[in-house]
Amino acid sequence: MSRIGVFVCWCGENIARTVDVDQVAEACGEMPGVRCAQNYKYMCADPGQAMIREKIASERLDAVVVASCSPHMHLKTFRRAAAAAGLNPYRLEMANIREQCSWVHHDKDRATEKAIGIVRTAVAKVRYNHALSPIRVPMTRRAMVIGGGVAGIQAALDIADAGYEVVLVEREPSIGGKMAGLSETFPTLDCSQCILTPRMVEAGQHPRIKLYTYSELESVSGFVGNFEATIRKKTRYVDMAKCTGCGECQKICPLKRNPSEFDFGMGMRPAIFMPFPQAVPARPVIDKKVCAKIVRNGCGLCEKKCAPGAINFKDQDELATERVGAIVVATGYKLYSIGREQPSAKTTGYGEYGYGKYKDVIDSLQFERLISASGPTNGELKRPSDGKIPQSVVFIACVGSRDNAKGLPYCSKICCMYTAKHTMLYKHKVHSGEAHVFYMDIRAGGKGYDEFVRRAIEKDGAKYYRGRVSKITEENGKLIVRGADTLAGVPVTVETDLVVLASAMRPADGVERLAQKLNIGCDEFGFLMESHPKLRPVETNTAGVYVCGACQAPKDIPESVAQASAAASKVMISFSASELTREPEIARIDEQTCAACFACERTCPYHAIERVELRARNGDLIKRAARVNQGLCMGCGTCVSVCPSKSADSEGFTEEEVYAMVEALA
Amino acid sequence: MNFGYYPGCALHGSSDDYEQSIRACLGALGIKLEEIDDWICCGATAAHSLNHKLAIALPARNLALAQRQGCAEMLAPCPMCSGQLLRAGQALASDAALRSEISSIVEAEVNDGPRVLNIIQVFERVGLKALSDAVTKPLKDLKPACYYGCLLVRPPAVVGFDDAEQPQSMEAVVAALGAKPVDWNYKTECCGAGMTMASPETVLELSGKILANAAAHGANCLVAACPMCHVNLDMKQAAIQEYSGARYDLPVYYLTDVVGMALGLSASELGADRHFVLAREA
Amino acid sequence: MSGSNGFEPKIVAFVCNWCTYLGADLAGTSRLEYPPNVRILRLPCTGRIDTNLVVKAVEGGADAVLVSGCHPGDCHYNAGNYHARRRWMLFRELLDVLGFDMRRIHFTWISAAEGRKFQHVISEITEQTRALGPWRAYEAKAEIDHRGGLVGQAVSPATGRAGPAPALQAPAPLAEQELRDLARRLLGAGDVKVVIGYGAAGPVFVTKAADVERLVWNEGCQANLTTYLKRKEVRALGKPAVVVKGCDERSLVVLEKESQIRREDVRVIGMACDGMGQEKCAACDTHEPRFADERVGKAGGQGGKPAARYAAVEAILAKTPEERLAFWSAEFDRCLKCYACRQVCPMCYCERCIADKNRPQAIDTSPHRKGNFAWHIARAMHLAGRCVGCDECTRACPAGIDLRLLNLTLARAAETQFGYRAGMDPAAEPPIGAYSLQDKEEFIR
Amino acid sequence: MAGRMDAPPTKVVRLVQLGQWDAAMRVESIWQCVSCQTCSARCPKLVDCAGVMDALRQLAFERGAASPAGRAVMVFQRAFLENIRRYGRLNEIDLIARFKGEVFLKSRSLAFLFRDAGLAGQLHKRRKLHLTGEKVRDRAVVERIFERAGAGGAA
Repeated sequence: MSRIGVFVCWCGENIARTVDVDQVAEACGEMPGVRCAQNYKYMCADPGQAMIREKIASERLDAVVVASCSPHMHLKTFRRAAAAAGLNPYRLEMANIREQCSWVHHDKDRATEKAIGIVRTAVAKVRYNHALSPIRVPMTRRAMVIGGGVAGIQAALDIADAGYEVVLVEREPSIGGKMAGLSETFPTLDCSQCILTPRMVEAGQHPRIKLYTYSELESVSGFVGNFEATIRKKTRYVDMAKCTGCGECQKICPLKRNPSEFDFGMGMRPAIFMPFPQAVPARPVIDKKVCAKIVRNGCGLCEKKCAPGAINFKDQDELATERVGAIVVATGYKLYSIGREQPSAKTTGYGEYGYGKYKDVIDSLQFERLISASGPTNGELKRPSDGKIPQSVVFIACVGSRDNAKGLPYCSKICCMYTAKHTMLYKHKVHSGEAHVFYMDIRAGGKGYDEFVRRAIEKDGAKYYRGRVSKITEENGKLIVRGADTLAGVPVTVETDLVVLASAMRPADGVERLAQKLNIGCDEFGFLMESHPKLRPVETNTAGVYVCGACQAPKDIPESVAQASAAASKVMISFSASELTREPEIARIDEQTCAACFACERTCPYHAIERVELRARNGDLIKRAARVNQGLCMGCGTCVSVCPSKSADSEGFTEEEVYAMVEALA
Repeated sequence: MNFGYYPGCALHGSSDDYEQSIRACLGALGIKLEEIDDWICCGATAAHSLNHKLAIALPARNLALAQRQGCAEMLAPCPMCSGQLLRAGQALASDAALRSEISSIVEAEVNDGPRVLNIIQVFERVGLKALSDAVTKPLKDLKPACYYGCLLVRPPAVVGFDDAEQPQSMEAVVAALGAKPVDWNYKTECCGAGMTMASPETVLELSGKILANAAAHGANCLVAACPMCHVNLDMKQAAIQEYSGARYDLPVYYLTDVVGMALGLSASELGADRHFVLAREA
Repeated sequence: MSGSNGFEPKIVAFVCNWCTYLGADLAGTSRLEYPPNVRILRLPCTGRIDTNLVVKAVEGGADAVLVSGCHPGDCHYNAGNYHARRRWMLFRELLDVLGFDMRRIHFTWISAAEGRKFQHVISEITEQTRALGPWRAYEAKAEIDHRGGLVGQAVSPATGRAGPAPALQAPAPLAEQELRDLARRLLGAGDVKVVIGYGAAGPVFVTKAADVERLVWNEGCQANLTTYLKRKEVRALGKPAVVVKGCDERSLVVLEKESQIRREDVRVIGMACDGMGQEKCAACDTHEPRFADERVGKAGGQGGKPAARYAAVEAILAKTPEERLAFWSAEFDRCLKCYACRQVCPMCYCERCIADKNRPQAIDTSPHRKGNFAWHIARAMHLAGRCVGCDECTRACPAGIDLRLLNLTLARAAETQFGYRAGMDPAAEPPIGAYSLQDKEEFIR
Repeated sequence: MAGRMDAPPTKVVRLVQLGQWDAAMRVESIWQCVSCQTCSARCPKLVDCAGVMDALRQLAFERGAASPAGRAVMVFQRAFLENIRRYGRLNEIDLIARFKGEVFLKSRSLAFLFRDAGLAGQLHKRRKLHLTGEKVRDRAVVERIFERAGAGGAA
């Protein structure tokens, strides 16, 4: 027989005004299993809690019901009190007779009757409550950051500065991401490289950051606190340890005219190359698609020239494993590829703009390189076709964004701002030049943002037309841009030298595959899904995996950095103890009765169900069954509902407890 | 190779030079055309702007007739007609109720009608390699501006043919003949088309721009695949020149004319001698 | 505030911890008054609220039941409410066919901010239920069944239906010989250790090539033999070959999906079949086996009329709810709880059935009306989106309960709501365990 | 085309969005639209502008709100359909005669009547002038199609 103590709270007058607390306590005393029933003015106050502690000891209570307010208010308080008296805290239940009784009824008799009923269900339940202890999951206090752009660098540095080791994985030969290639940044126009390069160097030299560049995540197993990541180090043909980064190989390489990925084809690089001079690590890589030695066993000049003997044509992909406790995804974005294959539409999209046909129609990242002081033209704005300085530039916003017909329905968020920046940078370089902007709406929410756009228009004299461009043609070396000025209600034709398309932002290539490996979701456009848009913006549905930067949604540098620090702090919170303590009110599965239909596995929102094989001591398979991964389960109990044999059950709300409550209503 | 054939009114009217050209050219390639028996007008823009049901019923009747005749693929050289046929076909395919209503209106069962092809698609069926092999007189000196106009590529959802903004399929055909198509800017601009009667100035202006751009890009002729475009660019060329004061004298060929010439047919066999602007030397 | 007859309805509300429970708390902190007739039971998530609980509440005398959780997109556990919504969609159709008073079963989404909505919902449900009077779900008079027969009248074991079985076309004798030859070859070559097939009187398990003459193929081959694959005794015999018709074969698809069999561990002998004169044969569209390793015979090709597939469900739905409840009361009153339906079902393979679980006892095991309803509801729900319609349960039922109609009800729900038919497409996603944002929720307030 | 228009397509669509049908029907642009479909093909919001123009023309004509130029367009279209109803196929001479005749009766413009007349000779020279026009055999069915589609007695 249970020894349950019931404590009825008056909550001053809040409960006692409408509920006859004496009567409730009296009725409770009669309930089966109840050892003692008391009432008091304020159960949550110190004397009230002391009363509970004292009764647990004196009456040797094995379960407690506190009839007072909502469990969302004070369940933790009372469970702490019970624990202090040596009672397992999960053997304490609350009956909500305030929010759901005394405050919403005025008929004292009926409210009292209802209160007794509420306590009865709680008493019925608590008899079956299991004594639980928090689940401890060992925590590997080491993080992996995927993506070495500004967000990834920020997250890695934050975590490393807090004293934890970080594995930073970057697909390209150098960290730095898109930001490393930008010219100047809005709204302050500070030089992108000047602010990013020191951070890159810091990350590269940090004693607690292990860099994997030119590497990709191959697979991940395990769960929060205990991930094991396999990383593929792609063939570089350069021994990172021996190489000194002197650059002689680049100078001697005869195959110098390969379009530079870093310059988005605006400049050229040799077959052995560092993507840009400030690359971290400052080590080159050989492009195996063009290198004459690799393609047809010719040349080999770099090998001969390299004094430390760092060139290794026998190099191969390597796999490395890293154990980490948390993963931050910061894989960033790419631009909507204008005029090429699109995700959905059958047409190639924006053929009317002649991108890819006219050399002087370029996208925004190409323009960044053209105007960047470290770019292929050393910051002198020369148009791609003939190297002339454009006396007029047309900027077109929303190319691919907000276009249900042949682009993407969402707003890419940053284009309005960088287009304004582009006009300014252009006007600062070519004082006599004309900057024209065609836009749909100007979206410049942010600190100093709208002021920035107004400055481009009012101070630097950029001409803004609200309207779409309908067609671009080329005549005698000029681009003829025909569009609409919907505010004036007239068609506009601009003869110009260069056109810059503000192409939409899309998640980087391969993000869907990565999401699959990490068991996280992405939306229909491939942006990674946060766990809750407001309250859990950097968490994902897989515990221990976090997102930040433009892989989650289009965003600018300040936002990406802020989100990266947020993700880093979430990681650091989870690293604050050597064990992860989790609420024990989660699911469990009786493997003896489990029929291994795995309905739970399909249903679980957290992928917390694993398939296990139960074997006899001699190794024979006895049966297969489902098992709950305690590191992943959040305790929703959805598995219980779909389990036909109810082999699955959820602690805190077990079948016995719940049925006892329902039966207590009768 | 056999195709059903829906000529449409224009090709049996003032643009019968186009029909002559098609029959001669495709005949030389060994393609047989089976004209849809007792076909009726597709309704063109008139039905479209005046009566929606009629705009579906008229083409549907022809689709049904073609189906009755057992043809799987049907050439409709006039883009206006093929657009109407395609539009009606799509409307019927997606709506069973409409299908049965229209079936009873047109007194013929309409199911999956034939696949409607434009003339370029017929050459694609022949194959560019086969076409190029059949050439006896390569058109080395021809620098055509391939002109698609509106309805060959628009609206993309209806015609589903080539890139609506930067089409290349006609260039591929003429290149297979040894000609050197010029890259120009007005290949999908409108010539004024339906305004021939109602607003002639519109035609003179729009068509004038097309001719000017073709000439500026070094074309020595235009190649079209639409009877209405041909009328505006060829028959009206004199009026355009008068209106704009510029001289172009650009012959305007049907695509089948240039293919036919490369196959060794003469201008008179193809009916190209009946155009208004004739090539300067034979 | 009590009604003229003094009746105060008892309302049971199952709510999720994170939205509706907090919504109720907010109603409290805002002092929004509502009738005290409701008892709120807190569960972590609507995903946890099993349909059995609703039945249990009704058994316990609830006059109305409310299930409420987070709005779509707001689930604390991301998707628990979507999974719940799917189950409710199926559950409602079942209760409707059973004749339960659907005016007493309510579903709502109430967020933590909707204290006022909680107040309105509870007030309305209380008023409405008060007007309806007490819910006497289990007190219906058992009446003449809808087939026109009398209660308890013996029904034809062949069809599960009163009256003579439809005329049969005898299967081709050639097929029988072909089947025996095939079995001989398989056993002889040692490809399989046992052939599970039809015998002159019930199933036979042929383990020796010499015994293949025991196999028959005639108009009596109604059973779905795949059910024997789960039996331990049969498993002990070694790798089996099983004789299936196109309809039986569907259960193999489901079993494989639920990882109960591995396809490569079973040799499937598919029999072309023109029908065995059962009711299901009239709407059959699987005369030819589709996935079998070996095929025998060729179907005559007279396809069933799929339109008629759910005619029986539509027929009972044409009755009033009271008539339906009376019908089912009569049906279930005959139930002996012999569990033959469970024993014969290829999909009932749990090692310990929920009916045999006694802590807690979700389903009352004694054969009275409440327990019988609970059992048949649970059985039907467990088969939702899984039952392939072999009708073995109906054939096996000694009391002639029209179990087929329950299964059909949920099969119809799965097909109309989710476009899913169990065992038809191995690649299709079963409706339970999945969800779609487009799932219909017009019944949820 | 938009350059010649009194109101660009955006304005027309805007008027329709606002439900200002009368204003939309009075816009001359709807009669200047050549149905080249470019606007429909390029609209980022999937608005079928050309279809909107079509619908407005029909509406304006039905309600008698068409401008003189608009009426000319519609008269032409109707003459066209009438032509089809009669012959099943286009009879160019008949069409031109009808159209010119009808417009002439209203406008009394001799210039209009004889414009393009010079072309006739040119066409004849190129065997492009067909004075007899084609007819389909089964003209009755065409008549019935028009009837059933609600376009009997010509549109």
